[in-house]
Amino acid sequence: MKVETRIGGRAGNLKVEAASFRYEREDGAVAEGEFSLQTLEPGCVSVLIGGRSYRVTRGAAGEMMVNGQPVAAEVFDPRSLRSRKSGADRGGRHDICAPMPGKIVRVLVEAGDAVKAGQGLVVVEAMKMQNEMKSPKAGRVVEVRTKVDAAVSPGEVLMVVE
Amino acid sequence: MKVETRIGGRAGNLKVEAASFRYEREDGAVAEGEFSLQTLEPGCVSVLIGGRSYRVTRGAAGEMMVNGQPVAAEVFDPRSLRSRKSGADRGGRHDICAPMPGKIVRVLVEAGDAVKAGQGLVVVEAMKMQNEMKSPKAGRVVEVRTKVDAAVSPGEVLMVVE
Amino acid sequence: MFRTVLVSNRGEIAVRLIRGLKDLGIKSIAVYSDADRGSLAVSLADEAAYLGASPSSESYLRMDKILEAARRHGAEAIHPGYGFLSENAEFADACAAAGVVFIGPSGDAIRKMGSKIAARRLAIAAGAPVVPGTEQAVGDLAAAQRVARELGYPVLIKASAGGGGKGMREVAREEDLAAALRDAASESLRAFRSEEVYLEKLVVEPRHVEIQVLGDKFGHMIHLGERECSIQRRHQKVIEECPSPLMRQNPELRERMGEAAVKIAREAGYWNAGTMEFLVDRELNFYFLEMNTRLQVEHPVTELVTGLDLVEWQLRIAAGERLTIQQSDVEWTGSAIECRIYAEDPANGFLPSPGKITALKEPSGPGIRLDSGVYSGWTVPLDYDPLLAKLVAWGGSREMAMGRLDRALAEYSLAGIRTNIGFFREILADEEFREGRLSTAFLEGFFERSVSRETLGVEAEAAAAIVASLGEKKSEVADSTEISRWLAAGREQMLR
Amino acid sequence: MFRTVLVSNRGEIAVRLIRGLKDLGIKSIAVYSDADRGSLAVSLADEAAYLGASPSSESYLRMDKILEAARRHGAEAIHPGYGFLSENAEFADACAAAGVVFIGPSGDAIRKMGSKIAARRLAIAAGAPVVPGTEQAVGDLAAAQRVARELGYPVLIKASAGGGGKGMREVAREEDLAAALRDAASESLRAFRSEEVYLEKLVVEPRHVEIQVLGDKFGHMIHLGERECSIQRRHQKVIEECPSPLMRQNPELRERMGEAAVKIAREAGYWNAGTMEFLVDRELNFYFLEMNTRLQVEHPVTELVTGLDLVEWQLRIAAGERLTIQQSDVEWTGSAIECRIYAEDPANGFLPSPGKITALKEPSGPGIRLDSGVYSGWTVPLDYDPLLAKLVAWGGSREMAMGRLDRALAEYSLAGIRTNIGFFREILADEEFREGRLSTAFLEGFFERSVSRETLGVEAEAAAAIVASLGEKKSEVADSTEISRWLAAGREQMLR
Repeated sequence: MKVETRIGGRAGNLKVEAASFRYEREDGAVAEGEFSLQTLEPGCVSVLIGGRSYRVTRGAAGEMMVNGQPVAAEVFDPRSLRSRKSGADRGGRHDICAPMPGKIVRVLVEAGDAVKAGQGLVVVEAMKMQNEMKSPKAGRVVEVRTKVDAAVSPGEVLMVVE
Repeated sequence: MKVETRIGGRAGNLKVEAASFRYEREDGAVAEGEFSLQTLEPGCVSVLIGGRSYRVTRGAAGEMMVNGQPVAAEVFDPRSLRSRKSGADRGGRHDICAPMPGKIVRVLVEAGDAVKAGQGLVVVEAMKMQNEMKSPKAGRVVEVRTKVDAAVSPGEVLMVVE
Repeated sequence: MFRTVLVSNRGEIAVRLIRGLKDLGIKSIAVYSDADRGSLAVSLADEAAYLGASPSSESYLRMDKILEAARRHGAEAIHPGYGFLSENAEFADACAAAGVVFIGPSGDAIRKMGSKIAARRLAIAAGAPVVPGTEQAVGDLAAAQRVARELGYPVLIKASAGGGGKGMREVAREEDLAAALRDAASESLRAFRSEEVYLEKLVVEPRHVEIQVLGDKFGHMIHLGERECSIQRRHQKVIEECPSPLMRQNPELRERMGEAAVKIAREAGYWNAGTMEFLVDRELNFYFLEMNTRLQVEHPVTELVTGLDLVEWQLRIAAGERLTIQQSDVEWTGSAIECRIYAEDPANGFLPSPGKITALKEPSGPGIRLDSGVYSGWTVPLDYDPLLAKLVAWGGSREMAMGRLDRALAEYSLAGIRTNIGFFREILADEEFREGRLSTAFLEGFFERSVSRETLGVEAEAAAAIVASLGEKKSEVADSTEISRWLAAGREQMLR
Repeated sequence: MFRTVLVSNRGEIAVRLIRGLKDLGIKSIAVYSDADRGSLAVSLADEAAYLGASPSSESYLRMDKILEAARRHGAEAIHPGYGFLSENAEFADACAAAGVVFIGPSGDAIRKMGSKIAARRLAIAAGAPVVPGTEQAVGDLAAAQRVARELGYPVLIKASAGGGGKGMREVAREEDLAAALRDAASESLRAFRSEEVYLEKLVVEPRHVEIQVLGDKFGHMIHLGERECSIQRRHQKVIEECPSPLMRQNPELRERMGEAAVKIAREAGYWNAGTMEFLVDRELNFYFLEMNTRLQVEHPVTELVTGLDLVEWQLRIAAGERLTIQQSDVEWTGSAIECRIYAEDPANGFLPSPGKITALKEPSGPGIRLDSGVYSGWTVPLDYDPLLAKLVAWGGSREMAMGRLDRALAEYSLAGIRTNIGFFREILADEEFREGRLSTAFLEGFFERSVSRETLGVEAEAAAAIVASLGEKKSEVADSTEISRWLAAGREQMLR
């Protein structure tokens, strides 16, 4: 089995055959050898490599914890290599996305308003923390897709600035 | 829904309709009212009855823990009421059963031996604890179904004394 | 002593209070909103009363419903915890009117000390030094601009009724004042139901050191020493410890600050547990900042070092018992450090991360105390504070406390949502932290120092990759089956 | 100090030792058998070495494999924990020969104190009182019968190399002697690889009180006070506490017993941690019983009350550091009580109950220390001791320690196998226990007193019945679906 990897923000690849593996990172660093796996609880696996012990827990989506240290970890089949989404910037249009699950507590602009770079656009609140989304550039609000008291999910587009 | 119950060794019955229940024990004690259920972890449920809080965990087979207190709890459909096994005593034949998962460390008698009541027959060990199974009566060993070093499960018949 | 006490709070502090009641054989009544029916507090309490919908304005801030629940369940007293109604004088009065004991100071004392502006005046009357600032709530923007110019920038906006960094904003330049005022007032309104804010001179890079006081209704008042709470992010405490590393070189400072704190509390006719917050500058001048007229989040560090149970004493004092401890009885042994485990994402600006906890293994063992409000399977609601748990380590020395804390953090696995658990391990590895060179600016410096943070080793990355390759997003069943298959294949060839 | 240490043990003590190593920044090496590949100890250690098949004779008792693992992983020292090779002089010698430090006393001291018979002689030489009995291993049955008649029944058979109740039998009548000797010798052979047993007069209803000693390699030796371990079942300790309730009325007894213990240890040229076990009769006479030349299972109660970390001191002393604590520095604060959580079935003669733990929520919070070796999903092997975890509560008073312990036990949910968790709550409710009237006969009396044990209330039974009716033996998925359906049905009608 061979997969492309992206661990802690760096690309690499992993080959696994029976109880042997070879992991190579884009900077040339390599780890290889025999390994032993043991599921502890669901989502928590003990990995032994050369007698060294790693407790790997699946954290939030796309994240692992290794001995308590979180690390972004993704693998993909090389034949169906996913491209990273970059919806935030498409030909001068900027999507303003909800950064976290929460509720809209204030909408500070209307469609058609001219805005300066860094100007506040909308305030999202979750867990008693208010987060003001700011305009990434000077321009104009072309669309407002949310309203006060709306519940939002992370990544949801709230407005578009052009 | 109506089921027969056996809780803490006493028979009773339970009727449930939507969020109401009525539980009556063989000694006439009754609890009834509204209840609210909430699964916490798999196997662990919070039950509120009249504002009182019960944390119920499924323990070992046939056992519940209520607020940390273990209690034997079984329910059965009244139409298919199970009869309790009493395989230990069948017309003078006594099955000598393994009381726990373990290993046979000594077999002290052979088929055909005459035994006294209380005489040691076989020694089972688990978790460093040896348990000598004794004859329930004076009689004769008619069958030995195990041998030294055998792994045994709880309830497994090791010998028969007649 | 009381036989039945209602806890009008939620989360980890409700659990801590319910445990404290059980320890004394007192019946505990939890309250809950829709979001909290499945909370740990409800399942641990003897009884539980439903309050209302999830927003706190419909539940944990509803005095009428809480008092009705207390009546219905026969509670003789109410412990308000921290936040919510804990520093609300009106609630303390309403309890008294309903014949239920409010476990805390009198409504009068809350009024005197609960407003930061009133507390300042009182501290000045008691002879304690204070930070320069307004004595009254600022009115409009123009008035605020005038005051800020007088004090000189940087200034700090604070909510009069506030605490825990809510409704607080640092302002370095006049052009930022308007937005900061608006945000602070709005946050304050939501959190404390009061828009009142005031201005203060910002003391640069101070330490935040607070003193725990404890007094009975007969005028006996002592202090239980300090907690250093300098490590804050956006004025929200993150790590607290006792003793303050400052006190090692300056043992007389604890005595001086303790005396000042006791004087202020006496001046206010205060009883029960309370905390005086001070800023300490580099020359070891200390300034009274405000009083928290309730139990603090970080009270466990004081409990571990003094061996006293603050909740037990709160209950005894509220029940009219005498505080039988004299100042000279109080001893501070070893060192305790607390980490506030938040549902937040350090890799993404520490944004809140509510959601379902899918797996959890909590740390334990020598020197570890965990006050947690969560369990595996619990959905952390987005309606409340992101505090999941407090992890506290005690050791005979600060070094041992740090060692144990780091070990416990490494053991702490929590999946499904993001937390700051890993972030604490980075702080514990920081030289400035280890040396005890702390200030409220600590984290800014830390973020700069740690730009090139050490990543995992290549072999640990490989371990993560191997587990990730077992099937990201697959169900647990598929996961463990696949592992079994691999294991079976690998077992014979395995080098041992 | 060492940089790398191997822990040649398993279960909760391996976890406790690995934690202790991590606390000091020392690299920890676990060892494991087939049954323990998935153990908590292996997953928490920095490194792990495979020993062999599950039976301890193939793994945890294999000196050769353990020393080879130490060599391969660069361990400078080995901590043996308790049980297994911890009191094996040959192993201590083999470590020394291999250039690895054995964390414990010298092989010579183990020889002197490890054999109960040799230790008796040494105690007599040191002027300490001992229980009447044989000075040598009994030979055949005839010899044993002769000795037993001389001492007068009841007598006690004990394994010379033993501890923890293994290879021990009480004999009340001569006709039971043969069977008891056979069982004791066989159990001793399996547990300690020695068939040697001896006889002692049985002191009736004594208290079992032991003294912790600690000494360095430079001749400095102190004691850390007592642990009362009277509550035993089949000579296996079940509950331990410090201070002994005896010491409250007799504070000078601790000093006298402590002095005797230190004298015996000095006589043996002992260093590192060790424990002198004594019987105390009703007239407060104490008799030296035996020495355990290793860390005790119940060491946490001493740690909680003295604030000292015994494992840290074991490591420091083994590394050649001086013990810097003087006898007068040692203080005993508050009260600590430990429950040994066993995989056993109290409702079925306390038979072992190995198997898979399907759900686990461990207690935590103020005053609670849990040293656990298990997790949800772990299969408790049948090859080893049934000890799952040690739950220890500390409180400012014995009453508070009991309150916290009871609360923690009530929070402890463990499903899949049977344990004695509920049994401890019954003991905590017992008047004799609460009053501190303890003896090694405590449990016999307790079982008689509690014949008509209080059952759950009828409403709690109803709660159990409701949950049971959701589908006994059904999969968890079916279970929670069914609950959801009920919830949906019930929600509208619910009285709130």
